[in-house]
Amino acid sequence: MLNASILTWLTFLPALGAAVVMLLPRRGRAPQVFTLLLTLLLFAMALHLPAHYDYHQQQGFQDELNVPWIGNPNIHYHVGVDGLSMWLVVLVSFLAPLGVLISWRVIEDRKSEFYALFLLQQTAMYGVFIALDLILYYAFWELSIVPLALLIGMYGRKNGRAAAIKFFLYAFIPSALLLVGMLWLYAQTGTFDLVQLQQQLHGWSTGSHATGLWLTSLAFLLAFAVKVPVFPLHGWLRDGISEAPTAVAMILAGKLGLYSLLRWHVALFPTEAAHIAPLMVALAAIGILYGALLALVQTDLKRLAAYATLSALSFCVLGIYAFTTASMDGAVYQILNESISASAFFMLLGILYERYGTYDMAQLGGVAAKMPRLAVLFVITTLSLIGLPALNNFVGEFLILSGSFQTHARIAAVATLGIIFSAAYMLWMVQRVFYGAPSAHVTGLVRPDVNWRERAALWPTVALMIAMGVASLFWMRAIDLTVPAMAPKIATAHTAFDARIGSTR
Amino acid sequence: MTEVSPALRILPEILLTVTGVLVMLVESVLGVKTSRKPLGALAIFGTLATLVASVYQLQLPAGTAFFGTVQSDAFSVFFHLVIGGIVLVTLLVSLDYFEGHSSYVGEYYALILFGAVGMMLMTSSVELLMVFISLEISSISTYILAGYRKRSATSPEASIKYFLLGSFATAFFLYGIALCFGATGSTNIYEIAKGVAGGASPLLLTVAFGMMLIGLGFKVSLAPFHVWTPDVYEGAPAPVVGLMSTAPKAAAFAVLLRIAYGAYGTLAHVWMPLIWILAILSMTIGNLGALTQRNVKRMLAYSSIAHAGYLMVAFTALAPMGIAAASFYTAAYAAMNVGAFAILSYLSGFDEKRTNLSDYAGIARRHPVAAAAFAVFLISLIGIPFTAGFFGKFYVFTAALNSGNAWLAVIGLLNSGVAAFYYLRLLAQMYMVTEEQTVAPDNVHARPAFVLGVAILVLAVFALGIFPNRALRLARAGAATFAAQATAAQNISAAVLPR
Amino acid sequence: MHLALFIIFGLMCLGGAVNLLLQRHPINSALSLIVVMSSLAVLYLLLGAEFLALAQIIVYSGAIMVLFVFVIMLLNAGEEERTHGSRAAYLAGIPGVMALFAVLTSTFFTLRTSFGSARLGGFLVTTQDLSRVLFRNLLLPFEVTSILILVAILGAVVLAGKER
Amino acid sequence: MNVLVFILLSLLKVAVVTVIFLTAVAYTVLLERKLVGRIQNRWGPSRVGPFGLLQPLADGIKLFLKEDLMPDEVARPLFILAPIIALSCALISIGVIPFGENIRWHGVDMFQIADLNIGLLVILGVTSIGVYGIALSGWSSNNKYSLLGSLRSTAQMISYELALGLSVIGVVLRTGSLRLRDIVNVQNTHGILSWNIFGGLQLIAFFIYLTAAFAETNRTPFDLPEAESELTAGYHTEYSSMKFAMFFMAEYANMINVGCVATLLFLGGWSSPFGNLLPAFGGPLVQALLPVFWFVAKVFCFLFLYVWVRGTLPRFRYDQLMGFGWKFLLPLAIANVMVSSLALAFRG
Amino acid sequence: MAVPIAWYLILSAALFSIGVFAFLIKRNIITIFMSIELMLNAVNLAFVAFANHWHQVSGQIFVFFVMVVAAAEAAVGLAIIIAVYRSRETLNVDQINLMKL
Repeated sequence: MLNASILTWLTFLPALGAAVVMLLPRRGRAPQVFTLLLTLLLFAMALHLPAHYDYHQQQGFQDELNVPWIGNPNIHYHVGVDGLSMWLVVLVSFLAPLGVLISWRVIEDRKSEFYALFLLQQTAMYGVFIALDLILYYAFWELSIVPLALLIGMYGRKNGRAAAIKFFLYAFIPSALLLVGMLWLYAQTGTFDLVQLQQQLHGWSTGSHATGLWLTSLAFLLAFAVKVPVFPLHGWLRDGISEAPTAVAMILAGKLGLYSLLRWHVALFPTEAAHIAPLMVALAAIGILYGALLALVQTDLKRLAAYATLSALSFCVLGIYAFTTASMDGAVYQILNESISASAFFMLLGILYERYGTYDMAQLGGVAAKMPRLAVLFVITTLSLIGLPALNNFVGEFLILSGSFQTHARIAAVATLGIIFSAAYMLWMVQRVFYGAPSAHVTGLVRPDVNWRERAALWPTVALMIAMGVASLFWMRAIDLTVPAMAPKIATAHTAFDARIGSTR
Repeated sequence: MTEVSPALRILPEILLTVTGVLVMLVESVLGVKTSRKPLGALAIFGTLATLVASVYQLQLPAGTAFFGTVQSDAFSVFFHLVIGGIVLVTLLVSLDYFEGHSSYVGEYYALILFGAVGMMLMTSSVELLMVFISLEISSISTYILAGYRKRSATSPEASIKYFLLGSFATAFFLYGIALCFGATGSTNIYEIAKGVAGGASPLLLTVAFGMMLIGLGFKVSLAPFHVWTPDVYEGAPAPVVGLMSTAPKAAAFAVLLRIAYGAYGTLAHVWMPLIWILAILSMTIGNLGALTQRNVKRMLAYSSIAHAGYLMVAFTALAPMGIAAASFYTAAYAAMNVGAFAILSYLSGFDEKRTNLSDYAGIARRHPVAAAAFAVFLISLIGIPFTAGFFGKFYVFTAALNSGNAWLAVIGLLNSGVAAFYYLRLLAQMYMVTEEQTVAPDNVHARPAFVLGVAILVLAVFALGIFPNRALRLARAGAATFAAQATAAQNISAAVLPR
Repeated sequence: MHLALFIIFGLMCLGGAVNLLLQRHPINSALSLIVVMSSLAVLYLLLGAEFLALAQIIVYSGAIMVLFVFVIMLLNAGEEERTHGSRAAYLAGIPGVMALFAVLTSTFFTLRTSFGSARLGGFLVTTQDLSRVLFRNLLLPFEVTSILILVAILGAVVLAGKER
Repeated sequence: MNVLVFILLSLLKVAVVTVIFLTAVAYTVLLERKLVGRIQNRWGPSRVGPFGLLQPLADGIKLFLKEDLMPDEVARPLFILAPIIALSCALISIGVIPFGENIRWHGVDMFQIADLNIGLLVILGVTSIGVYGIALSGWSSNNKYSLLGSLRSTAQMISYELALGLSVIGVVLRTGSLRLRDIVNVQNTHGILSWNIFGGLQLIAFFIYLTAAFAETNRTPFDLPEAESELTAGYHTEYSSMKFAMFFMAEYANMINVGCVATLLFLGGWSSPFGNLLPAFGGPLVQALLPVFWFVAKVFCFLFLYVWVRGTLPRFRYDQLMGFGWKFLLPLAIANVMVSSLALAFRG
Repeated sequence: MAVPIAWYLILSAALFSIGVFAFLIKRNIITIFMSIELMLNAVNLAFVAFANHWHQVSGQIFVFFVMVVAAAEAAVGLAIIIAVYRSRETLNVDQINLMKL
């Protein structure tokens, strides 16, 4: 019984919590405490999913709930998780308390609203990951935009409003096309259900609906690619990330779009996805290099982080559209890794900013001497982001690159350059900020090192970086069961090689 | 067909009329200085009774009365409920609005009630003469209501513009009716349908439809007949704008549905392209116009043009689906737009001192609850899921796609993307900008009636967005009456006008 | 006879309408409109609508237009100023009106044979005929008209009245 | 041939009626002057002709020969048009009024110019057009007294027209026709008892009609438009000579019209007050002319009443006048319509 | 001699078009309003003509209702005009432009 309703509870508890937060007294720490407790509870509940995951079930979804919502058009409240979404749900639950901890003292103005919106976007995230009905999915997808935009706008730095509107429009307008595509699908098939759609669309790529299907798949792709973002569509990312408060920057990019690409593009339109794959792979490669190169020349830490994020996310895109078992597994794994490491990175940047009031590298320098603990955490995170073996990103990046080498060797080679660049700008950044002679700005201010609360937020991520780098198989089990099945048939030619790669891990 | 007392067919209208007359009678015995709130309460109770009566009408078998001039069916009941709901909320919201600012408050309630009678009759009449008369009742009362802030310079101006263009439109609509009459020899919708199906000159009928479309296009402010909308909405008192941007439009759309599908069903291929053009123009002009506005009321005016365009998209869909979608959309649009103007009226007061975008800077801090409600309505206007606006658009575009108008849906949804920008600008202004001390500190207090009205609207927005089933069923039942109309036309032929 | 009357009063109608357009003083326009309305009354007579003809005179010429003239006098509306109207009115208006006229006229012209013709006494509606339809088949619209008038009265009071 | 006779006879009829009517107008003026004189304990005109009977002629010549002044700043066409409208409207009404029994000679109705199905409406319609004469005269004179006078007058006429129109509805309901002959025919069975004023229970309606008619003709006690103490001569101010004469004639013609209509509607028209009590006597000529006598007698009574009222009642104040019209007369008229229709409905 | 109904209709179309045109180019509110009345009259003529064509009484009754409506509109419209004049002292539509169109 719990299995059937756990996802629903997980999804709607935060929304309920948001309402409670608004009603709590505004003075004091009540909103933080309440939100922290709630997110911890959610995390505990989310852990129920992997704990009871049935690894014997090869196909389909678990913890499913499927009840009619609206009679006509035929919309169901259909939720469930598989190996792909389960970890994402856990990931979201894991990051939420950290976000609360890191915002603990940063957000003082309009606190209740902040935590309410934070919880609301939590609902939207869960919803996106567990929805198996297109409309339900779309509802949460759209819903996720509003709280994020508000959070950026209300709690952003200087140009928060512009960044928020930019983000919203970038996300919203392609969504309109997505909706058209969905409605077209419904008009043709009479269902919004993922599973039924997959079955019905089978073989349509060559049938009379080929053109419509092709356009629909493009509409879907566009909406998701913007949200990732994929290379030419990343206009909102820099402002969004550099303006967003830390807790928001942690969840802004990546997960939703990448997950959607896999679930609703690759898995729903395998043939069309295979057709567009070369383009996507190329764009991913460009994104990797472009992000990395721009990151090299940034002086603002948040902007550097933004371009680094673009570069890292492009890796995931590359992995997905390379369409080999290894690359796709790697891409999914990399989503988790990237989220964790980038979150840690953003939290650290947030702490730095809190201490010194700037993201400008020129003003920072020699921080390590002042805050050794922070420096340690920072370096570990940096190494993780660079892809140091035994840390989490290495596994993902390696799988992606090795997988994509088989299908797109030249592009993969180019992408490898990206890793080198990333090592360059990250290390250079660490060198400029933490080492060398302390700048006047830093010496002028006496600030405490990371406190217990920040440590409580940071150490779990570091622990996970290591755990995921060392014991990747634990996570891979569920992913491996689900993700390769999503790949178009085109990839089967490489099964033999994949098997070999698979055996190495 | 079982015999139903004719009075039951127009029971809601009768109740509302009686209430209106009572309001006027009581007004005349109240002292000059006495508060007019009891009259408002009376009007509210009358409206409630009307709503109950409308619901009761659902139990009657669909049928006509008074020699085939009015018909009560699920379709009319749906629109009765929408209009009744709008009126109810408008009354609640404006209970304190005019108090102490106008010496004609009692007349205000009476006008709203009588106007509602006209609108309701529009939705239930199947005789174009009846439509015309009730259209005029609703129009004239809204012309007057638009000019209610007599001391301001803009309100009479709004009133005269509304009046002139409205009457202009009426003349077109009337010419359309005349041509219809000329083509078929009758002004009864079912008789016209018979004429359309066989015999009558399609040329004359098409011209007639064109003229009626122009007339109704003005009334519902479709582009290119929208020129009056921004000015009128800017000048008229905010609660009135909430009313007149929704209720008369809902009624006019109901009429248009009855004419298009009820009478002109078989000529759909002829009028469909006209509707396409109007839909695209309205959506585009409305949204682009709204983008450039600095005045919130004008912005919402352009947005209402755009929404009328979305609604027209539903017209292009096949009969039952399109009708249901259009009906649902009117309800959804009513909930959010009345709400937006209600909040506007609350924040800017009778003097309308807070109408520019910049006046809303940081409102969220000073009036957090009002701002939150406004945000809900705006988000619904954008079309974010779990709100009425989303499902409204969803059904409209589903209907359009089902009938193969994918390109129309694409244009529409892209438009709604553009639309998001200007709603968002206002949202951003409220939430993300720190307050500039441009507007003097105001001492607006939310009265219980106002809070109740807005609460009803917020609930409606969410109810239609999360559990739209019930409303949808009713809308679909209404649409089904059109399908059954072919048979009804035969039953009714005995009762129509003698030659 | 019929034809002659039609031509005379039809031309008076048109002349009055054009004069309304050309005159710059509102009162002259109003008088032209009265001419149009009265000529129309004669045309109604020709078409067998005798009651209507008189109603036209009483209601339109005798009541509505008096109201217009009254207001013109009350506000002492002077010569119309030749300000530049909105250019859109000219740009879109003139072709629009042309198109409207062309459409209507060509429609009527195309269908001219099917409409037949009217002769004096061919179709005469007596007051009894009228009332029989009005108070039976069209009873509801008739009753509802009372609400319309009520609204109009309210409106006149509200708008023209002074704030107390 | 027959048609030619018809046309000739009709034209002749029109000419005769017009001459008689205008003469009657002239002598109504004399009547008034005489009567008012008597009421005020003086003689009135008595020098021109025996008992002053040629006085109207002298007045007419004076007015015709006077210099016609036309002020510079008037709106010329309208200034000239206004009296023409006023007089012609006053003259048109007589065209539909029947003076006696329907007696035909060569197919021509001898005592009525045109017998229309909607005669009553024609009279109401013409009356309503008459307002323009006054409205335009005031406006075109370009004079504040004229304008105010005509504004007052117009408002007054519009206001009382409603009561006037409503007051005749009871009569029409009883008859079921708008043809004036039908209306009289209903009343000529039992003499005075079947007149509408008694038999048709239209006493109140008669009162309303009477009052409204006084106002419509701008007569005392409702002659505010020309209240000389405040507005000099009201809308007449700028008029002189022939044009003034036209207004003057129009006023008295209207008085006669109103009297005729009142007679037809309420006082049994040409029917004898004794009904069948009086045995028929005399030849066909007497038979034909006797009703005309009754008709003229009744109209004369009416005119007498007009003058009598003028001689005795003071003038209303303007707000009293409007209040009386809207707040008393109009509701009374509506009540009368309701009561009459209910009574008719119960009677069967 | 009979007159084709179509002539009446064409006359009505002409009157209507003149009304529309006057509505567009006239600059005095009252005159604009009068052109609307002209349009309504044109419609009435069409109704009467069609009533003659179909030998239908209802066509003529329509005209009554139009008259009533026109009267109601006139009452309200002129009241609005008076209200506007009170606040603006002008009847020129080009000067009644506090709000941009």
